[in-house]
Amino acid sequence: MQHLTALLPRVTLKQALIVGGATTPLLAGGAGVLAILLYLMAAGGTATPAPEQPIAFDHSVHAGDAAIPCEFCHRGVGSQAAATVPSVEQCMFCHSVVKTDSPQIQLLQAHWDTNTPVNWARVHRVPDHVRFVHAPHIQAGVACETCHGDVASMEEVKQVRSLAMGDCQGCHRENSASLDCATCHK
Amino acid sequence: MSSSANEAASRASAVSSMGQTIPTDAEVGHPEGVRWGMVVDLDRCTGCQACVVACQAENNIALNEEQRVLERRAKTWIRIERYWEGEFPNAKARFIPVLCQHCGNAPCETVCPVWATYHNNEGLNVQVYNRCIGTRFCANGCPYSVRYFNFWNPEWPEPMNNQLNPDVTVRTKGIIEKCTFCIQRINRVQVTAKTEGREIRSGEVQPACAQSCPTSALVFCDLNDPESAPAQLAEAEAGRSYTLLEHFGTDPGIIYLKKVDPHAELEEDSHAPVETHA
Amino acid sequence: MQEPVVADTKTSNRELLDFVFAWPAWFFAVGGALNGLLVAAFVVVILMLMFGLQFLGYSHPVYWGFLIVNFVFWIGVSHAGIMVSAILRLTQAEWRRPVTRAAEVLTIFSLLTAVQFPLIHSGRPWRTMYWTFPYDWNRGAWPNPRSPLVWDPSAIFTYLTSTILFVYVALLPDLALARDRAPNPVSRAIYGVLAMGFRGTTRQWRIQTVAGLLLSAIILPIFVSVHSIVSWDFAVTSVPGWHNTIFAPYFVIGAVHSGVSAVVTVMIVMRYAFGLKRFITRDHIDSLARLLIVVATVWLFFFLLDFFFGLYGTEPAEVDTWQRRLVEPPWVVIAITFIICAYIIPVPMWMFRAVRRNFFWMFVTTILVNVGMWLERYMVVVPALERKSGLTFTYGDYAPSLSEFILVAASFALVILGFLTFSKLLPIMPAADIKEGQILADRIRVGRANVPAAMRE
Amino acid sequence: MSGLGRRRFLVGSAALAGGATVVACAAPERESQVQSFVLQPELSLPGQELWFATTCAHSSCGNSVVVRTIDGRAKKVEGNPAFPVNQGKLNVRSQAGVQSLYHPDRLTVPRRRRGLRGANEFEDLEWPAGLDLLTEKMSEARSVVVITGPISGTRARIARDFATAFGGEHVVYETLESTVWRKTVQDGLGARRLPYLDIANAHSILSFGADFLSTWLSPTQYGVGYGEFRQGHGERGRLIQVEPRMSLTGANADSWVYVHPGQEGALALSIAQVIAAEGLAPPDNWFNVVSQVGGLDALNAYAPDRVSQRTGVPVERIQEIAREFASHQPGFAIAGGPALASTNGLDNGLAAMLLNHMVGSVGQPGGLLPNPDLRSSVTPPTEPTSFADLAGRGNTWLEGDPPDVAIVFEADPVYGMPDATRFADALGKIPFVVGIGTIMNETLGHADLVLPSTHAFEEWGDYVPDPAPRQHVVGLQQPVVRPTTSGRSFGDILLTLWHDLRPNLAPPWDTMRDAVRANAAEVFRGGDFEERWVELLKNGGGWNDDWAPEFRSSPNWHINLLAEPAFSDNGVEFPLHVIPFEGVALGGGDETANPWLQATPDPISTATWTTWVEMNPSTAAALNVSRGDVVRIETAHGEFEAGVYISPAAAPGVLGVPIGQGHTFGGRWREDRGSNVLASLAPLTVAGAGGLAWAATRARVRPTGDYRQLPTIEVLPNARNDVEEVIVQITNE
Repeated sequence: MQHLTALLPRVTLKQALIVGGATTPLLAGGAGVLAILLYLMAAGGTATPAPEQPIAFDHSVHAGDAAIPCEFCHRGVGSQAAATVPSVEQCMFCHSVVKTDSPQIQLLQAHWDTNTPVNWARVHRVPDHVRFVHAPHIQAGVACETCHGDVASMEEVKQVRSLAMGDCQGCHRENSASLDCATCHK
Repeated sequence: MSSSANEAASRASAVSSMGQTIPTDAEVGHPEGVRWGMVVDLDRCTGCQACVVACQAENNIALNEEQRVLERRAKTWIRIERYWEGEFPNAKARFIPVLCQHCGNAPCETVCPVWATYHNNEGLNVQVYNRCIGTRFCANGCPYSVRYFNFWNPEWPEPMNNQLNPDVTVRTKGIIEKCTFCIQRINRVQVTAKTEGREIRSGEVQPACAQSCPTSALVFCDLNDPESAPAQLAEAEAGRSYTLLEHFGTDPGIIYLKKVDPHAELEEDSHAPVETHA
Repeated sequence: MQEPVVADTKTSNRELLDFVFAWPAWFFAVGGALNGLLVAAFVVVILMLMFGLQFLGYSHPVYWGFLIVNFVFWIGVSHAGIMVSAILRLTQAEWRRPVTRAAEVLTIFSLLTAVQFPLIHSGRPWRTMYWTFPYDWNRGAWPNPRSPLVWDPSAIFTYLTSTILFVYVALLPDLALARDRAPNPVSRAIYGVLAMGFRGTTRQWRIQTVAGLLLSAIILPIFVSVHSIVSWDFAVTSVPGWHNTIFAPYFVIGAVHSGVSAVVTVMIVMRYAFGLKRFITRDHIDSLARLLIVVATVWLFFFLLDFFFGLYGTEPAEVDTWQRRLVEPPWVVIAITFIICAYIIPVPMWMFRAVRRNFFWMFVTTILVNVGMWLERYMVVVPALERKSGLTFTYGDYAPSLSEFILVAASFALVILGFLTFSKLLPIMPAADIKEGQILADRIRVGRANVPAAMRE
Repeated sequence: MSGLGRRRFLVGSAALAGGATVVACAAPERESQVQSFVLQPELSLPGQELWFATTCAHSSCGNSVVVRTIDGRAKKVEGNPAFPVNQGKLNVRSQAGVQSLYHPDRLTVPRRRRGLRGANEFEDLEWPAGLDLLTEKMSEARSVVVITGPISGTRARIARDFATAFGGEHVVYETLESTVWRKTVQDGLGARRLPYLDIANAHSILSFGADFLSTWLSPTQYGVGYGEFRQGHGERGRLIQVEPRMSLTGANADSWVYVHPGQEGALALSIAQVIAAEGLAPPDNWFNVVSQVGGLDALNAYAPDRVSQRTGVPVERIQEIAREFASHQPGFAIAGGPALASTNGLDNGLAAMLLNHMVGSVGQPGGLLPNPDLRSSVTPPTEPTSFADLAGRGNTWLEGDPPDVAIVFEADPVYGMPDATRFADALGKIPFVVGIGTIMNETLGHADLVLPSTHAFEEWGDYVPDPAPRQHVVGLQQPVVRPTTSGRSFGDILLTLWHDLRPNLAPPWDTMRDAVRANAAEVFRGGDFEERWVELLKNGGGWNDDWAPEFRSSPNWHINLLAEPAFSDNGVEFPLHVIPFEGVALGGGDETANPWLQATPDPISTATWTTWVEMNPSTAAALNVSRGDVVRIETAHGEFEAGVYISPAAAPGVLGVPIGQGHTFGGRWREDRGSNVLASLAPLTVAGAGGLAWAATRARVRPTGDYRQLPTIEVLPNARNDVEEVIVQITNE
């Protein structure tokens, strides 16, 4: 070490600048590559802003103010993989009488009248190579809020958890759920 | 062994010629657990290819177009190998379905640098597609050559993509794929059983190949479940059972039952050409 | 021992550094051609990234071929530098001086070339961080330590790092020399930075020498480990013809064989290309050739060991693989070519002093050795995969495609280009080392006695 | 039973609404969208699988299937575990049905011919325009011919009655027809329906060319029995296969016996002679039947030493077969494939039937068991029109008396009839040809109007499996997905026409669904039919379990003991025998458009995607060709090219050629691939039965000098099991 420090006083300012100039792009490039790699590793499930929906459905009104249980509309959640969105028909049970003059409800009415499905923008999704089944999670007593956040207070639903692999695993580990890759990966 | 349960549990090692030195996962990991396996009765197998197409359909296997067959890049997770014996008029064709053997001691698992293939605690040799980086080391290590590499992104011309099974990933280019014992079906049954608060029933899980096999030559089972019919069958037919390429010591999860040929002379010279008289 | 090169300081400075500052026309021609090859390979790699590995000749079940062969080959060649340089430095062989730098640079560039092959050969190179980056986050999925493919990067990158250090330490005085002689401020500044203020004080010389010797000692086990681990890529599997316990030393000695031969080839090329006739002499190639005779013979011994182990094992698949390698066409052609190229032609020729001291014949024989050694790797890797087990139904044949030839050719281009570029930017001959040799060789008269002007410490 | 057995199958109409909505709209961008359907049936949730029992195709194999659908799309076809024919199992072709459903080259809209017939120039039409055109032509027509594949049930009834109503007839075309075996059964057993083969309980099967494990009649049903036959409870059954070309069944036989083409009957009689002479079976069984064919004296002419030369089977071998067969009873003998496709095919079949009588296996467990006659209310499975009849009709048309309109549905006689019959020309004489189908084929290519039909998974129907599994069985077919094209079902098209043009003669049903329902109501009388109907659809059909009929009448022998097979040539100019065969995947060539089937390796040669010719090494050596060489096979009636596959199982002088390739119509995976052996066959018929004697053609082979790598799954030619490392381990216990 001494030998190396002995070299230092000989470095002039000019040399230091040159060294700096020569190495900075190198270091910056390396850091950039590293950053990209890190991003790629972590990517695939970061929290996203709320997407724009074809109909401005307000969860805070339904799940919050009206305190409708989640399962009332998302019927599949307790029994199968997808929580499922309700059919237009189900919306119309209430909205054929409730707030029919609202412009958003009229959008819904239009779908009902023309027999066209509503293409909701998907908020939560896991990649194609992941199998997520709602039913066992509900069975295990995991509350909807655990993963979806406090939807009852959201006007627009957005993803609040990263739902990346590590996120899932952390929860599985805490709850002694299976950590076998094949549990989730298909 | 005191109980037949234990016997069944260790059968896989018993049939392995190196069983003494290589413990099965049943012995080391989960003596009470599940070990999925299959009993293949070669005396029933007719080579009719029903399992091959069933597998293609269930697992979103890419179309094996002619060019791919010519390049030997066709993918068939289960394939019927046909071997000849003798010459006309005493030629005999022997069929054997070869699929991933889900070895208890799998050569492919140790060599994967990224754990894309590993052994799970149900005796399955699992391939995690998204983890795979495509070194193909596992395919080299596999003595059964049942691992297939994706040289292309598979394509299904519209509207053929409608038939794709949503429970199975469509594998992209650059990764290895292989028989999963229809793990999506196993998982589905497991989730169903869990939801209904019960154990999986014996014979409830059926991979596509075994389900379609007209002669029931392929029987899927839990090798550790002494109650399962195939396990009992393998027990009863112990004299006929063998595992493929035993000397590799891979402890396969697939037990083959020998083909019965009443005219076979099992002496040394049984395969000498017989005088023709045509 | 051999006579040291005798030249006065001015001459050696000029001759050793001339090429660094000169721009001969052939440099551009050769560089352009090599770059063309690299561009072709680049196109192939891009296509492979976009459309998968369909352009390669691989098929079921032969999933490794030319690219892995080439990987092993270049890892092998990379062993020469360290072998020659470190051992000779440690043993204070006087004739090493003009040889070391070229050998070390060859090591660096062949290593850099080699490590690219597993990457472009993998199906999804963009995911290889799972493999080479030991990271976890919270997934619980580290790289698999049981896999030799995980040992590989650690061994290779350790080797690469230490080699670069090794070269750099040896390069310091020369960088200082280049700094002092640089024709313009820019290059002077760059060399100045790289020289890290080396001024040639006694202290600096001492540090530099000790560091070089220490690194030589440290690097030897690494060098042995690298090719051992590469051999375990094969030896730990159950593929007949691969799983031989003799593989590690067999691969290492094979690597030395091909590497030292490559060094000789390179030296002869340098001699003419860079005008280093004064520094690379017949003595050098003579010495290396004598070394090669030993190495080649040991290598042959290990090859035969591998062969006999296979036969004595009497495992049918193993014997079949050997039969396929050595008897069945088309492999028999390759087998004969390889054994003739790698041993039967060169070694008896090297027995003759006239050959050993003839640049042309040494050039030819060492090229032949590497042709043979490339084929040897091909013979190790491919036939075994084509006939992997008793499931004869799945036997496959391997036919390399144009893409693979391009990639292999480009790997040679890359090494040569790297070598050229290095020699363009930095002195390829260790000027300081040579001068040291001259100083050590200088004699003065003390009284009647003619004694060395300087004593080794 | 599998897990599937406990799944609840659904009734198509109940759950289709959900699927309908999905299919009605373009598939959503799955990645970014989630669809809210307007109407959601109770049972259907997005992503949830629904199971519908239906039938696999228009084919006669008789399998009932369960189709897994998700979001209104068919995903997977599985065997219907409750159905008595296939018992949850399924063969290659039925499973590939889902791929035919989503075939990218399916016919989507009606098309009208623009160019010459067969020139493949069409223009698209709207349905009303197409129907108008058809109505116009039909209203002018004096006579109509309806040509269909082997259909049954209500669909067949409609076709038949429709043709009658329009002054015509219903012709059933089968590529390799079962007429000869049907005639054999009629004459030899006195049974009107094909017998049930009790394979599961048999101890020995002596099969003369019947490839029952692969393509013959009802392979899945037989496969289920075969599994039990081999390793079920009790004695392991022995299978002896006698044939000139090793079929898949032959490959699985314990004894595979080569016999010269057309000599199966002689061999059977020789076996009968040994049984009689050595007293291997009680004379009570056989004395009467043998008397009917001329008694023991007649049989003695077939003593092994006399027919050994003629059949190519050594004397000892014949005796061995006789002893093995007779000493492992119960057991039965059947004939099919090339044995029945010689000019003396009926005699060969009857000779085999004689063996059944001799060993007493007729009507006994483990032998041939009678199938119940159909209840009068059920339309019988349509028996195929024999080749001779069809060729005769073709001649009539050629000679200037064609019907005015031909309606062709799921039949491809232009492909399957030998060129020598000039059937395409005959069809060309018909002023207006309507083709109905899911995908183009040769016959549709010769049509003036092509109407897309719904796929089997998109339409209503019923069928009666033939041969039945010893029960009354009616399989029901219900739509499992909404039609993906504008196609309409064959039955609906006919009913629409009928009601438009002959309303007074028309049946009371407007649609196929009504017709099927009405038919079911007739068959399954009693109780609450609504409930019954739902039950029937869920089960995939109806059947009864307790039926024990007997063979009713005594056999009616017309066996010509001296019949020698005739061949297309004297064997000098054309020295080799061509034995066409149906592959396990491609069969007669109807399903060749399907890439799964194309890519399914032939079990024997492992070849895919092409036409090859199986050749003995010695034959190949004599021709100086080797594997992959392209040869031209010339017969007196045509020629075609095929790649050589050298097979150790092929007999010298016999060329095995798969049927199914050589199409010029039918989409990307079928067109211009391989060659059609059927086109070059001699138009010989089976005496007494009228079937095409497709194994009676001789040929010569000319190497072309070309080489084309055979697309086989095996990489090295002829991997062997008798090498050092045996893969398929054998035991003889």
